Amino acid sequence: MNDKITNWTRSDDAMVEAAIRRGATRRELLQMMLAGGAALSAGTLVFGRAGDAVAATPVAGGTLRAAGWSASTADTLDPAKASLSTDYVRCCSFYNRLTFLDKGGTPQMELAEAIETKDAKTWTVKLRKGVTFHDGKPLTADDVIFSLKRHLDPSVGSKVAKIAAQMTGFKAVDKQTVEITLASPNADLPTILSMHHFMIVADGTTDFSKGNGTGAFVREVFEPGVRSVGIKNKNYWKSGPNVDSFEYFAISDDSSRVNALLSGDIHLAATINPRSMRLVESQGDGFVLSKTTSGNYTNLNMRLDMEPGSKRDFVEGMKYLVNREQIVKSALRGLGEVGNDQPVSPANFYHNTELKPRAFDPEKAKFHFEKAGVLGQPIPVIASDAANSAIDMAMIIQASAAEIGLKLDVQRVPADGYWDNYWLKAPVHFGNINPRPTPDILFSLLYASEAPWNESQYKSEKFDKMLIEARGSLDQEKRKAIYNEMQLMVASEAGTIIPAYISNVDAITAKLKGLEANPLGGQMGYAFAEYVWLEA
Amino acid sequence: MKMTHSETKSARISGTPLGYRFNIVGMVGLSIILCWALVAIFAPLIIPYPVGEIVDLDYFGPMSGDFWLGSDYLGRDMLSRILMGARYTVGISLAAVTIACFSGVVLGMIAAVAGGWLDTLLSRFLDALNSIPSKLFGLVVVAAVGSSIPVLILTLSVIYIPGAYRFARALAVNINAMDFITVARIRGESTLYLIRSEILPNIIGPVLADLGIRFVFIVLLLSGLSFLGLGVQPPYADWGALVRENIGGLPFGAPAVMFPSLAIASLTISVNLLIDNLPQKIRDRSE
Amino acid sequence: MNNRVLSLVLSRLLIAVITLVIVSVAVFFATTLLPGDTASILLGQAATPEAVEGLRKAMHLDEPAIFRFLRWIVGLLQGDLGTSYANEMPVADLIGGRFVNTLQLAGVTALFSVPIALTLGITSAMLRGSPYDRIVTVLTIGVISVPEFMIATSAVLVFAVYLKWLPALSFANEVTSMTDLLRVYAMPVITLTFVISAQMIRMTRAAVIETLNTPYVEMALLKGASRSRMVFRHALPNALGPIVNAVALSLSYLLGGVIIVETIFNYPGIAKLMVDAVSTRDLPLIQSCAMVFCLGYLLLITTADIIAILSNPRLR
Amino acid sequence: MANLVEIRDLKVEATTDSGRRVEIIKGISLDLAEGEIVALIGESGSGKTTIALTLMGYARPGCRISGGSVSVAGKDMTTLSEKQRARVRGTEVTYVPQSAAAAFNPAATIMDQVIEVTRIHGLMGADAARTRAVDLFRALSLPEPETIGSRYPHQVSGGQLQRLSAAMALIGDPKLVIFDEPTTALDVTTQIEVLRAFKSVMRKGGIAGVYVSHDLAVVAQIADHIVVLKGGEIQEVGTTEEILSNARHPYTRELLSAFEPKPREASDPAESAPAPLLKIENLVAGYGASKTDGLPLVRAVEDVSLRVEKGRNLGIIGESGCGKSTLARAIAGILPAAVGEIVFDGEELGRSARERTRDQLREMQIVFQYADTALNPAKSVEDILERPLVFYHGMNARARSLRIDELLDMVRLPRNLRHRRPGELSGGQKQRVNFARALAADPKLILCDEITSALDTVVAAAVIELLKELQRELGLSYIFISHDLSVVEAICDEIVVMYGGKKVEDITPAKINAPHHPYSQLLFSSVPKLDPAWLDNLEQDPELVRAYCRR
Repeated sequence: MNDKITNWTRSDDAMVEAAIRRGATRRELLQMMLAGGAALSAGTLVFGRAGDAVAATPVAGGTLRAAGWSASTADTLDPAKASLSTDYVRCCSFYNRLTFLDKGGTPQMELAEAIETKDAKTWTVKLRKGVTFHDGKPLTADDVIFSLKRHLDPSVGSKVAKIAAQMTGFKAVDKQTVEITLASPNADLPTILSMHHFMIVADGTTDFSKGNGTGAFVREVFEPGVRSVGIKNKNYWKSGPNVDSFEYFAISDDSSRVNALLSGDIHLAATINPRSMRLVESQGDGFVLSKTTSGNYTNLNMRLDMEPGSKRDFVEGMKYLVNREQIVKSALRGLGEVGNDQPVSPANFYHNTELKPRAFDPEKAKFHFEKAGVLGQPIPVIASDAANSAIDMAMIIQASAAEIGLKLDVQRVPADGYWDNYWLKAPVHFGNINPRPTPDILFSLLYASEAPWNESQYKSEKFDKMLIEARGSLDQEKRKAIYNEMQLMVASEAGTIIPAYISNVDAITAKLKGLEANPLGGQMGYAFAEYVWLEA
Repeated sequence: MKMTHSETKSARISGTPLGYRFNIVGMVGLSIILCWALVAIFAPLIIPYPVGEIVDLDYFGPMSGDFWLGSDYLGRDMLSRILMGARYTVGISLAAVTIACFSGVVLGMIAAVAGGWLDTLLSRFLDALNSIPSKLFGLVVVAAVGSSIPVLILTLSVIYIPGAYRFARALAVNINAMDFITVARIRGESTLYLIRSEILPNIIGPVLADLGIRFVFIVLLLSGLSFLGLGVQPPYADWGALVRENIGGLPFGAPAVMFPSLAIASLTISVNLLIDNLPQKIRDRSE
Repeated sequence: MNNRVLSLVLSRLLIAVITLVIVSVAVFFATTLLPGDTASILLGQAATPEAVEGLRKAMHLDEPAIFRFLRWIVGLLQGDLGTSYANEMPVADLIGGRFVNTLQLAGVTALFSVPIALTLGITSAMLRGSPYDRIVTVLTIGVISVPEFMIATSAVLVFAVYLKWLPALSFANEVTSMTDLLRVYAMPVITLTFVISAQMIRMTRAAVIETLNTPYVEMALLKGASRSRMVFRHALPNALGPIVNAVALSLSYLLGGVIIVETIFNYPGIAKLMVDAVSTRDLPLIQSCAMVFCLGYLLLITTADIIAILSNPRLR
Repeated sequence: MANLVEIRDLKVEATTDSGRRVEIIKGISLDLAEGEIVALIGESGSGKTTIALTLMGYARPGCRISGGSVSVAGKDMTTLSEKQRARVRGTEVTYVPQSAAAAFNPAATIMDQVIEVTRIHGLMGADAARTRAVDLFRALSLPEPETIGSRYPHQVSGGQLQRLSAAMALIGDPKLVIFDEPTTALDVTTQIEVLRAFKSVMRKGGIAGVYVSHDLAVVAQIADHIVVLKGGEIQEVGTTEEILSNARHPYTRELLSAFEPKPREASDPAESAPAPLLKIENLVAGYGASKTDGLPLVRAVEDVSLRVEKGRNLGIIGESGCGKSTLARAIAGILPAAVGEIVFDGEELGRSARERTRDQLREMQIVFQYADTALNPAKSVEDILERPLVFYHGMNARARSLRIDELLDMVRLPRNLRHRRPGELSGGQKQRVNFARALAADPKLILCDEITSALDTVVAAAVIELLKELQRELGLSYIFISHDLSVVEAICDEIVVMYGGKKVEDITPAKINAPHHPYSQLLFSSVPKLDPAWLDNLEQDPELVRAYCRR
């Protein structure tokens, strides 16, 4: 994910420098940028950028306290079952993965020393030596095989069973090397192995509440739905972690989470609500906002196989009806980037920059709706707080629809059991997709004809063939070309509207240093605990 | 020491027509309720902007010429949202509190008069209902019946029936021990008659006061339930929901969060003031 | 304890058992009505049919709900609350710690709010009809009509963010010294006092006014007793029954009703535990929490009745 | 020696619920010397209690002293501040309440309440106060004076409580004691005990007293001179002898006449004994769970049989606790009898009211003692009377309104009373409405359960007169239950004496003054006569007293 801000020119840069020297308050800064319509690119620590001239040297010590946004009795330290950011952060602190994605989105080696393949079908993984689990057991190939194989067993209830299904064969060549064979060639295996669910656990573990991994912290306390505390792993094979202990819990109420940060009880408040940004800014320089656009989005799905989605003109009309700029500005408070109705976000290397987002054109939308004959009768639109900002987006679309005589009946349903009862089932409903590192995963999960989460029932053989072809080829240029065309097909033919890629904003105290953006999500791809440090 | 009236001479002071004595506090309460009721009825005609339309560039905007009560978190006009919200808060809460208190009081009186196994059965059942948390109850209703305004009203009333029942039953048990009930009973009167015209007139005063308090709790629970997705559908919102969704503006004292709370307070206080100062029928008629 | 109170306690035990049975059956049907089950909810978006089947078999959720419920009841009779579906931990451990926290918060709140509510109720009864009485009435109504989360959030904003006097979060388990206890509990207790005191004030006022009009209070006046002596030595002991009942009802709210305070102050109590249990359809946990709420409620009203009997010699 | 009490042109005002001010005491003046006892007498509503209370500078809620002066031992109570008045109450002026049972705080022991005056005013140490109290108990001839103090009010009888309240009044060595109808709620036999105790203690201490009552005979025993009140104005003042021998004011004469036993004009000669209207055979009734043999745990009525002839009255007399009310409730079916038959007008009645037909219920009506709880306070007189008319006779609105006017005339109540609520009527008026409701059902038999004991003598006499007239006009028959012999004697053809749940004796009016059962003799001899010396030279056989009368 590059630092380039798509339409940010040299002169803008100078302007920002001058403004800061003049002592412009943050508020003017933001105003200036918004007015200028500059789409802030992913991952730039805009506010901190001008300040960190001197090379930062980590400071050891201190207890790090951070708060996520949701926790319940279903919290778990089993990487396969991890479902929320809270679980990911805890897994990152207690376990390690074979690879991890750096700031630029390219996979780096972690527990693996090297991962090679000739035909993208059989891969050999050489493990790092001298790595031990918290209980002293050395890391071996059996642990890796156990950790990857268990995703296939349905009783584990793994979240990435679908993705892991392609790993059909495992062989322990020797104590330190593992050979993985795939069902069909897939060049993205290193990136896939960097996902949180593929953390490496000790062979034969059943009780995961111990958190026995190779990670930077050793579990001291774990109370699901309450909190977790980890202490510094003395014999950690990597340098760090800088802090002595790390306490993580969740405060589900947005304003309370921000207030906890502002009153000094916690050092990091994850995923703060766009509306609380102004409060953090009003507190002056004691606090910093760290923004990452990582490819998480809330989308409006219209099932093409059900009324009214089955009418082509209705889908077309809706794509013109969605006022993407207003959604970004009002619902997301500027913390997002206008989307072009396809899942691969600008943060991703394969993002198709030529595919311009559909302009907001109510007249054309009305023309399509008249052709489809849907004006007048109420069309139910299911929205819920389970998909963040869905209800705000629904109300904005409802307002612009009302102006041209289209009656959208927004139905707010409980977040409880939303994914089970309404998502993928209601004719017109909102969904929310978490970031995935590669287009291949996104397309095979969401848009392939047999995809498990095909939200709009988009079926196209051509698309499926292109997907398989791109997956196997090692030639980057060819892959990029195919993915570009696939993005174009999804944007024009599928029944999903992706108004914007949502930026995730974490608020931190100025004393917390070393936090960087990461394509896998906020809080530095949920692995911040290992890298950050606390200044005095 | 009773005052025998026949032979006392006295100066006739304030007695108003219709034989009722009104006091100002009660009247103030009544007028506030009436004006909110009017707002609830004529809201669609008097709101300056459509409720869902985003009209203000900024969010949590201050009170200004074109947005009398400022703008909310999305930039919609607060005045129109409060006026439209009146219909839900006033309408739903009044309906729910009347149903809850009516059924609670009637069940309470039946239990007191009938006594015996019916009394224990009702009491135990309603005690049990009382300990089921309202969130679980709300979710079950949404799951079983889907959400709509009538369902919301029914859910709110069922949650508050046990309280009204317990209160009314305690009052009715005292009245039930009086001799005039025994006289009516051995006359062969039916339980229904005993309740309707012997017990109810004697407990209507405290029951109304209890209704006032319960109304306040129902207004607040209403916002909790619509937060669950039960009842008031976007873009409309009851006052409690308005406060909850604009809580972000609290640090700046944004009008968007202050005015809905003031609206709720004005409604609840006026209802209780009216109930505490109901006009008394003047019975002191010296002809 | 003489037989009168004993017979009351025994009859209340019987009633408690009946009510508990009704509650558990009602909660069972309510939960089965809810769509989806723990497996599908845990899998969330990844809930493909086979994955859900596999997980369900692993958590032996495939048995019909009624058998699981009966097995849970049998376990309950042997004192075992069963294991939670969501995280395979024994329900007793899950509830144990958090129930102590809830009791601590409820205790501190009661210690703080009951005396205040009683004094306000008694004084406004003593000076009934005066401006003070009217102010107290209007204030009580005004205070309870402000939504709970608004009171809590404004308290946090003022005391924690701007003034930085008190911590925004109240962690029960870090309390070492007395000052810690005060700082940690200050705001949640203030918020809860606002919410539960209204009912107590109004009930106390009504009960004291009723006893003030009795012949024996007039007799005390005619013996030259001062106003306060009349209220505290004569009116109050006889008004204890209804007052204690009102206090019990208000305190029962502190068990299950404090979900908002627990969320805003991140206080690990059982109200939030119940909400989590409901959202993950965790049957044993829901049942156990419902039992705890019901027992707490019955315990409170029974103690209230016992106090009422002990305070009234006629019944003792 | 200056008078202890000088009341000059006292006026007291009361405000009604409509804010209208009504003057209830219209300028009265009164003097009382040291050690003297004056009696304030008049029917209820005449303002006698209000005047007595002004002596302590106290006015009941809603009333206000609006004029004149009340000087007690030199201090004018109307001008004192509340604090100064409090200091005087309990030390110089004390009050003995009407119903001691209600005036004792149920939650505190008797001793604490008796010595409370000394604690409030710090007259003496706690132990000294206790010994003083025990001496007073012994002086008031209370049983076990040492231990009675430690009990609670509900563990002691009404008569004993009344004497304890006197001890409470005397412990502060007051100069003036106000007795507010202390014996009305007591049985005749207990009343003698209490009066004797009061008289001896007051005479020994030489304390002045104000005795408020509506019973001339009781007042005659204790007061030096009497003030007769009506409607808040003094009708007549005089020494006891003057008032008794030649009362001048018509109202006083009316009070006196209420005492002469009215000769029962011989009722029509007993025609051939027709089938009895009501026959009761060995009836047993009681409370508590019925034991294995079907009999209730506590048997209040034991094996009672009696008959009531058509058009004739049966009196049931006995002290409180003798089971007469339980018997009445068993007959009416409110409290189903455990054993026994009830035959009414030839048909056998079901034991519980629910098993009886509507007509059977209509023909037998019951009238309760306390009209306050027998009439629904929230309904107007009109509604109360209308219900039986609609329920039994299904009359339409016009017929009902006419019938209500008839009923009100029958019970001598002004027709415009129909809009009033029971709360606004006097005791006598309420009892007449109570009675009118019974008549509305056109019954054959009316059970009167102590209907006059809550009323003062003049009103009671009027109600009895009314009963007799109605019997003549409508051919009704009554079962008249009371503990007051003079009332029963005035109306009943046949009298049954009950004691401890059993029928002790059957007396016809002719043999009224020669009962042969010992208990009846004791009972009949305890009724106070108008002669002031009656109490002093009344000797009753001590064993009889100890055997029958619960002290």
